[in-house]
Amino acid sequence: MELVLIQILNGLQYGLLIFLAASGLTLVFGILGIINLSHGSFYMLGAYLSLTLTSWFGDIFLALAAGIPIAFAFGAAIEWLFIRHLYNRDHLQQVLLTFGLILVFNELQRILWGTQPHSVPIPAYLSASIQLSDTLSYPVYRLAVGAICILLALAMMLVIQKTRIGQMIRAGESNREMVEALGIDTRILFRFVFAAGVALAAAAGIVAAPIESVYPGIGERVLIISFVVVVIGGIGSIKGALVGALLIGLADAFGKVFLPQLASVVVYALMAAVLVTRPAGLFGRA
Amino acid sequence: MNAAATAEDTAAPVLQADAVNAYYGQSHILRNVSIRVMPHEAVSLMGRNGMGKTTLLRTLMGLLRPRSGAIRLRGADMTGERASAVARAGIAFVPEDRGVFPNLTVEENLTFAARPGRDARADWTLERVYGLFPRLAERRSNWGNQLSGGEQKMLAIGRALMTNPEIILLDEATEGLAPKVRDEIWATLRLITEAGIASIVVDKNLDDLFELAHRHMVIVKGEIVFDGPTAALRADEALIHRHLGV
Amino acid sequence: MVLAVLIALIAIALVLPFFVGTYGIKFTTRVMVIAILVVSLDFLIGVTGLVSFGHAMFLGLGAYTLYFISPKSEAVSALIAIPATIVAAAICAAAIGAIAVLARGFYFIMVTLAFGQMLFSLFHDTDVAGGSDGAYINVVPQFHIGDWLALDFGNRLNLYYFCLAALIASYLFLLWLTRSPVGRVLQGICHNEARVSALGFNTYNYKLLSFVVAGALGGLAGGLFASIDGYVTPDLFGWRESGLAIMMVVLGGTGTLYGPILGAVLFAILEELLRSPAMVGATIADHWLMALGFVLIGLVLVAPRGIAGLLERDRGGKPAAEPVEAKAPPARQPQPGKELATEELSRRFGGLVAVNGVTVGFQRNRVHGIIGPNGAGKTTLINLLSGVLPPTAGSIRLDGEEIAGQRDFLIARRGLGRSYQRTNILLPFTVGENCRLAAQARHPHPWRVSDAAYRQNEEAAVVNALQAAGLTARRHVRAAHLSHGEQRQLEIAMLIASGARLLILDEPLAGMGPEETARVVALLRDLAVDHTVILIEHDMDAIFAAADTLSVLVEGKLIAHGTPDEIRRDLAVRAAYLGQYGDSEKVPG
Amino acid sequence: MTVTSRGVSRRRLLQLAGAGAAVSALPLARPAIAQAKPVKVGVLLPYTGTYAPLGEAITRAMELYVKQKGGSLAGRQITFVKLDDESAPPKGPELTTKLVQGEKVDILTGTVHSGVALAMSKIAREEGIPTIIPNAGANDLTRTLCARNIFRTSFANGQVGLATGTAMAEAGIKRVVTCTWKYAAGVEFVEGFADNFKKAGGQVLKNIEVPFPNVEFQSALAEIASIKPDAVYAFYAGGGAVKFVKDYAAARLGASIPLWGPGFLTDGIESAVGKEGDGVKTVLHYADDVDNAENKAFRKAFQDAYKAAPDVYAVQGWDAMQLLEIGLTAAGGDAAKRDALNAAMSKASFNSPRGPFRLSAANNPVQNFYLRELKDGKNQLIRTTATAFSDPGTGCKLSA
Repeated sequence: MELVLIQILNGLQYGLLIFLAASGLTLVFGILGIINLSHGSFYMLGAYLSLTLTSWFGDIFLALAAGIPIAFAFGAAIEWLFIRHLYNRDHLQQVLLTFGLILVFNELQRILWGTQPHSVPIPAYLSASIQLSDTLSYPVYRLAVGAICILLALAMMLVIQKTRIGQMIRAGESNREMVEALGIDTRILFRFVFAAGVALAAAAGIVAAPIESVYPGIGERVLIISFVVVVIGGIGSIKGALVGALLIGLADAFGKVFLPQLASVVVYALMAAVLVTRPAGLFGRA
Repeated sequence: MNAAATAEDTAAPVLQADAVNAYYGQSHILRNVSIRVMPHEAVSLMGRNGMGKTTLLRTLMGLLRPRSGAIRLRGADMTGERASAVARAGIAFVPEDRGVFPNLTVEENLTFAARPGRDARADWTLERVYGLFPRLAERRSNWGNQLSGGEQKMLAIGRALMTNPEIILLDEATEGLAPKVRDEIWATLRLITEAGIASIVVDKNLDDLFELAHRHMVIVKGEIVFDGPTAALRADEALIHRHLGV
Repeated sequence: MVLAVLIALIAIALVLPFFVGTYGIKFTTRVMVIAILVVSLDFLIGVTGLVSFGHAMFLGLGAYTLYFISPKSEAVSALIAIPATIVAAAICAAAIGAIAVLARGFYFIMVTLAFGQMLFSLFHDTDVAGGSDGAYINVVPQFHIGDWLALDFGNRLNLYYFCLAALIASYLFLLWLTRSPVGRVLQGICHNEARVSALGFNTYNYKLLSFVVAGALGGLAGGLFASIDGYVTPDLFGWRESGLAIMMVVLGGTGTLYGPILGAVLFAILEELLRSPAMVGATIADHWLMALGFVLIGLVLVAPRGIAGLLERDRGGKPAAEPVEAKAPPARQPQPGKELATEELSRRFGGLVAVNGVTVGFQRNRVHGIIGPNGAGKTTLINLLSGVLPPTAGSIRLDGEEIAGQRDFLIARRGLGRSYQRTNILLPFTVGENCRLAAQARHPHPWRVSDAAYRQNEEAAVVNALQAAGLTARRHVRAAHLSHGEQRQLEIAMLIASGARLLILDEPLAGMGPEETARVVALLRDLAVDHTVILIEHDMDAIFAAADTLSVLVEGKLIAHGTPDEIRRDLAVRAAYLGQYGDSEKVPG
Repeated sequence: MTVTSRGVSRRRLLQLAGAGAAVSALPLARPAIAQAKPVKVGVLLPYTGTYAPLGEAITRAMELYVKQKGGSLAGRQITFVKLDDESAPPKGPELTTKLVQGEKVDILTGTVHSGVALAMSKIAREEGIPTIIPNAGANDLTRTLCARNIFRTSFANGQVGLATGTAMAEAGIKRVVTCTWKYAAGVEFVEGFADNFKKAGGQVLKNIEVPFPNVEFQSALAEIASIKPDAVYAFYAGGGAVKFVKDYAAARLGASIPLWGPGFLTDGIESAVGKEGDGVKTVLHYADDVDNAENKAFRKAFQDAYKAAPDVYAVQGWDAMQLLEIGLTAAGGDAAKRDALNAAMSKASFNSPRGPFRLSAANNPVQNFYLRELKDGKNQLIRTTATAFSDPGTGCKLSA
């Protein structure tokens, strides 16, 4: 029973983290129609930004505050350089170009940060652990990551629900042409959305760095799992991404304990099952 | 209002298209279309389905790039500009399907693209739009997809007004609406015209169009076959029968 | 040009072993094996339009099949090994495809990715075959004739030429299949699945067939791949290998079959080149992955259609010459069309009743017009008649048989053909090919690889259809190059060719110029000789001229049905068109 | 131990072998060069991906050794031809072939990833080329798949496991939970461990296996906490090891359940885990502070050359060159005399920075094992737990 509770906690925390990464992916996919294979690279960017910025500023939260705008600007630049050429291209070309980006980003990472694994310190005030059983404690920072993810998710919902830019994004999702006809330059809107997607992935990477450690290729696992989440939730649906991410988090946590032999199959089997019963995902518009 | 329109007749047109040709893929949809709309003037655009009415409006709006010809707004060349630039320059578009954003509330639909016009004193505000359509005020926090067809049309018109345009392009102003709602829309369009906003209105109800607009254009197979005042059109029964009636 | 490149490639491949060392031979063997995988993937992606992100799973399945059937210390016969890898992969492809093909578009990409990853995990995490480190095949396949060792995969040259032959055979097989009746349908699905389905083909079966064929050849590639070094590893299943295969397809040019082969060659050369300091300098070689990344990005931006796109710049021929005035078709023998009747037919969408209790009969060998204002439910009505939508209530009888609720391709097979509001033809096909595909719908089973049995009948149907539609002179022009009016004519020709005896046409005259309109009206009149025709149209002049009966639909209800004269006099109809309000209100939606 | 600098490190280009760079790598049409040739050493190591730091350390040590000898061994100039194997097993055979047949190297060295090494060794056996494995620990390489021309200067996975099992039993531990990635190396490390640990009367309560390369360990930790063993034996490496050690510390399990493992659990990640790694006990065939002259000289030279401290991987690379020198000397500098070369190498015995080094009948190192404890960012030597400890070489048919 205790194990079950702990696994729920683990599943939720892991799920929230991948939600953050997947929400950017689903946003970019839903509104821009771009299959972005390089999304994992932006998670990696976040992790390495976390490494560098934390060493400069001494605190992970300052790194988060500084890292998000950096990632945002980086995302805008990438959109301008590469992604905007893809809007009217088919999915295959998007896949090819963003795969090329992965190779470039991986190599840039190697040049800038080297190949050693690194770790990012947890701030002293969050380094405590909460006693869960007589032998096991749950680290406070993990709870904090869960909280940060919830906060960022709430902030994102707030932006999307309450601000003008959020209204434009929602409008763009349902009727791109009408948005343009109302005087809003969708080129700039799209750049913003892509950059926001990059910033979200990077934010996930930044907060995850202290518990994940930072190493080359950190983004690839996140990429695949994010795609799984997007597909389960339904393309373009933030709500779907949240539900999908939590489902995956819990399935992963319980799969490991109860079906250890098939733990890595569970996630994909879940996705296949969802697609067979609901071909457009849980919250997708078919 | 008649007097105003007459006085402006000598002035420069607010919107002008010269010899515009437009295509969808291989199909030649607009053939050498030339139109002009004067400030404060409501003009009707008639023709059967598939004749190019919507395409003309979309081309004027910048949603479809003409292959040749020129489009000018108050003399400024808008040919080939993005729709967003055209909109900011002062053209608003109310599409046939209304284009209401289903996942935005009524108020959000109205405000998110709001923009001051050239003459800030006379600007359309939320209050003014709600004054025009009290029903929208009642439903301000409803989602776009919770509205009836008529309410959606009102919202689309209100949203266009909020951008404080020089001219509004209205596609199928009242199609598919209940009679009472149609009356309401026509009344509103007259108010808007009186407020000094020019318009091109597409509809199938000749009587209402005759009441609203003083100049009419008939488009057949992508060509403007008639452009003239109400009396001239009324007089041409053959034209009405051939291209507009049963 | 293309043929020259291919012949040159084969010639080079034939003599290459005499000029390069053993490494060169092995390297080229590997490229050829990958090319088999890639060309089979192109059959899926480019020909059928199914983008699989898990195609490498068949590489893995083929490789592991060879591992499983190879005895520890002796060679398995190539005569067994090669068919075994193909069959094993095909069986798995059938099982996986049965589920995967249900998904569409991006979801199909993800389902195939998921299956690939599942298989990867299965072989990586369990001990079924050596686990994560992979496993050896100690002796690769051989083939003995008596005592003579006819073929030994352990011999580099043997394997080299075998792989070359396998590649050429795979390419020719896929090319033949693509050009066969089956391939015609698959290409049709790629460009326009709805159209193909509406012609009466069960597209699910065809897509599954394509998945199995591609998987089987992927398995062949896997078996050969494992034979090169006698080593198999779970990574063969992984998404990276699948991704690389897609890269090569796109790099080479999708849908061309030969392009992806060039893509595989180019990719291999690029990889070799970029990591050789002597060729590109130490800095680039050190960061060769980045260089490769930039090359890929550049290619996407500069050559979106891949190498094949560069080779055949003018693919698709010249734009059509000026339309040729079709001669009046010779008179055809009158034949009975089909008769259609509905009773209390209704369809709801949530609160909206789009079609409301329509009872109407359409007699055979007449032209029937359906008119009504926008939103009146006309298109919904014909969607119900053709099986695109199931009705909420009511019945539809085709020649007296109930068809309400049947799938569209089944209704199509009963002789009901429909056209769409937006022209719905296969643009990359020629006029003749479009009709040929339609004619094939008379025998729509997916295992039809040869036209032989039906050639005469179907060729006659095509000739007849082209003649009836006035397109005989345009037979070899690509549909994309037709004028709008001709495209609509072609759509009608396809319906005729498909053997439909009842044609439902959605706005066949929309967007036509006056001359084109006149031509198509004449065509519609002529069609009634051997068909029943139902059409929706807004061009009142035309429809009053063309139709024998008119049905007027307003707000989902049939408000009038009769001859054009009767309709012209009907008050309710006048109200619907001339600005006087009708009695009914539209349900808010 | 490796010093890792936080933040942006200086861009470091891989040093490219001077003369080796002149060799065209294109497979097609290569003119044969017939001159008095240097001995070409093919190096197949990962320079990108997760294992890149290991590849780098091994390369550095090999180059340093040759450089110290004036660029030649046994009087023959040495040229390195390096290839990045990306730790991708499907590419293993191809890249090995490229080195052996394309580049015509005389000696083959590599690699880190066991899957790639198995692919490589298959071709090496077929070609008969003298091959030195400076890291990959797959048991089979020096058990069932052993060969006269294949040598290992690192370890067999099982060998390290066996040594650790003995050490843990000696420390009085009775009940253990093991924890590893579900892949071949992990399984071998655990099997070796369990063999010796059970022989010494210990009890393995549960094997927890996490799918590779999953690094979500919370579930495993929760299970460990619920089982409450005397100790945990864990094998992870690289980023996964960092995460496991840190998660273990964060779960406060260390206080009641000590964490043990083979040395790879903590090697190369000392600074990355920081204080949270304190108290982790590992057993390995090397420790930074092994007290012998060779180690001191080696560490100083490496530090001077690269401004970084060497790690166990560097030692393995270093010894690969020591071994090669012995072989080449015996063959009179002629790498073509493969029999002489192989024979001399398999009988080689020398002083390594890790202590006395010789090879077993299966050509796997017979070496000391050390118990270390991670403290203050260093794996501190506690004691030598086994001397001249050999892998059983089960299934190898070579005789000494």
